[in-house]
Amino acid sequence: MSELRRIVEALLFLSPDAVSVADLAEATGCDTDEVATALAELDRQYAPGERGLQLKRVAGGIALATDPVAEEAARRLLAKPRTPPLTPAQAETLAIVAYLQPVSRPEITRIRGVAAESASATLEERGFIEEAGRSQFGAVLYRTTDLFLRLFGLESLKGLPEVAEWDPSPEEEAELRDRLLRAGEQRAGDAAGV
Amino acid sequence: MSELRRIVEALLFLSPDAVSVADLAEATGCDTDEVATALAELDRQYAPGERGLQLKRVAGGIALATDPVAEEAARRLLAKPRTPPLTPAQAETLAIVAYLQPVSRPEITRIRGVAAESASATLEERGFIEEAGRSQFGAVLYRTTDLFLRLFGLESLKGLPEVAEWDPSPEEEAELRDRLLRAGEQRAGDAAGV
Amino acid sequence: MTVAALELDLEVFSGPFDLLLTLVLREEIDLLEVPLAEIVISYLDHLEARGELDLEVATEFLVLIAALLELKSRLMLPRADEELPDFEPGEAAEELLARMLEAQRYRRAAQHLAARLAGEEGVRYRSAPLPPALRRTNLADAGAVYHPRRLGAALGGLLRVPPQLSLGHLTIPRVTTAERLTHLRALLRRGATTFDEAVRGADRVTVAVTLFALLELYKQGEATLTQDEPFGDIAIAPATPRSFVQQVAS
Repeated sequence: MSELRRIVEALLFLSPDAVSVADLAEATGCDTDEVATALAELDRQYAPGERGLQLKRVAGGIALATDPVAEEAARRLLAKPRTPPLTPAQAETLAIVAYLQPVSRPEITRIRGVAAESASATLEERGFIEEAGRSQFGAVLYRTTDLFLRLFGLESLKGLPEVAEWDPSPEEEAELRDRLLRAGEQRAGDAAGV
Repeated sequence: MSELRRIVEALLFLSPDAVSVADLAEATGCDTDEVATALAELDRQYAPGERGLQLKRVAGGIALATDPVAEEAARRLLAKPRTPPLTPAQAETLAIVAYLQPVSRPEITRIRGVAAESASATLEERGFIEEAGRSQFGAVLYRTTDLFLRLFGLESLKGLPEVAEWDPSPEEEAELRDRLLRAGEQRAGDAAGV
Repeated sequence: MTVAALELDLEVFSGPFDLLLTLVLREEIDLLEVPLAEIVISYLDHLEARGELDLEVATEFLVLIAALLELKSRLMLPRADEELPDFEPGEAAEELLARMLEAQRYRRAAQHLAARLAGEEGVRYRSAPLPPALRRTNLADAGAVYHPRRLGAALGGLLRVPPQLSLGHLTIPRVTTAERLTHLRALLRRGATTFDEAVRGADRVTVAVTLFALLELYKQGEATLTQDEPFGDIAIAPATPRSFVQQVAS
């Protein structure tokens, strides 16, 4: 099998969108005729019924796509909400958003005492939280989604458990947000000194 | 060609992460032996040098990846390197996390002798490490991710050499000890005379 | 450039840093005569000239200069074996050795990882978004997989203020610069004094901290210092009218 065919196959695999013959030629340093020959070889390899993937001609070029034979299994594997156990960072971030929404990322960071970029990105990607406008300082605000309520079996946000139940110092009367921020600052200071 | 093999190929193509045999079995409604047979068929199809793609055992599962033969063209087409190399500070921090996980940032700092903030932040941003709870003093603990295993071509953390393998040889240790202890003797001798 | 090649031009020595280190360890140069502060300044000058900080080199430098400082300070201070039996000769060297070996271990592991990553060069995974049909999640399919208690617990954990670190196992911070400053100022209110007088009967740590305090007084312009010969007693005199000292001290 020609090396060009192998390279073209890899490029089509990597590219999220269809790739034109001209772009394939430029990337491989070959001329368009050679690329067309490689594509013809690939066509034979990807003949219908042979593989789980298909070589498709679409607007804008050529793309690899899955064969419909895999549709049902793909839905079972990938279309269900992804609900692996929450990491501690994710649980903390999600709890802050759930109780304080809308809440900005800098505020989450201050409460946790450590940056929350990766946890909030994962929660957003899984559809647990979503953007809810911007704060007066331009920071993105987050709120929880309907999927979040579903996955936690909640009718509404009113169903969240009382925080006081988990609070080791319920005698403190200050507002939840202030208490969280104060504890966060303390934690950040202490952790730095350990 | 078996339909199961085609479906498995399609699932591996679609999934953003490595997929375990158990997950493939669940999605396809087959048992793990059947999936293993389908994977063996795929292995033959993806024998080295045959294709532009390869079947990799990484991060506790199976993933499709490109053959390095396509790297130069891929770089031109996608206009980005696969993943930038690690700086020495990042590599050291990553090594400490990989071997000692879960490990806190202060502990990393203690071993390296310099602060690890910037290196650990970069590693987290690149998805190589993630938070894994907190130490008893509230310091964030880190562990490595599946992406780390994938990009380093590891099936699991067991694929890392024993940490003892990196210890200096007895000769090197003896030499270092000798040099330091002689300084210590000098100190004792001189100090006694003060 | 590595730390080893850092060029030094000191009164007692001129050449690369690693040679100095070797000579010190071979006892061919007396560490007491090596001005460590000048080495640090040379390094900072070098950093400034280069305009960037190589963390690996900086680490190596810090480990080495810290080790030298530690050795030198022990050489300078009178020993008090009865008081501090835990500071056996060689113990600091053992500790330093253990740390250097540990750092070395992970430096090698780091090289292995870097080589591994380089070996996977050209192995790329696909990172395309899922086809639209697979991206839609049917809300009706989503069951309750998490318990809300987890959220309350996570938030409760964040409300908890971490316990204060116990420093009970540390014996070093028994004496503070502030305490010794007060002590020195009290002595100076009565007129000129000497360092020996100021540390009479004191242990090693107190002697060291008193020296810090004395340098602080000097920096503030509250005292003048005179030492006739190395290791001789240091004469300390109030530098300003006593009323001013009292004012500062109060």
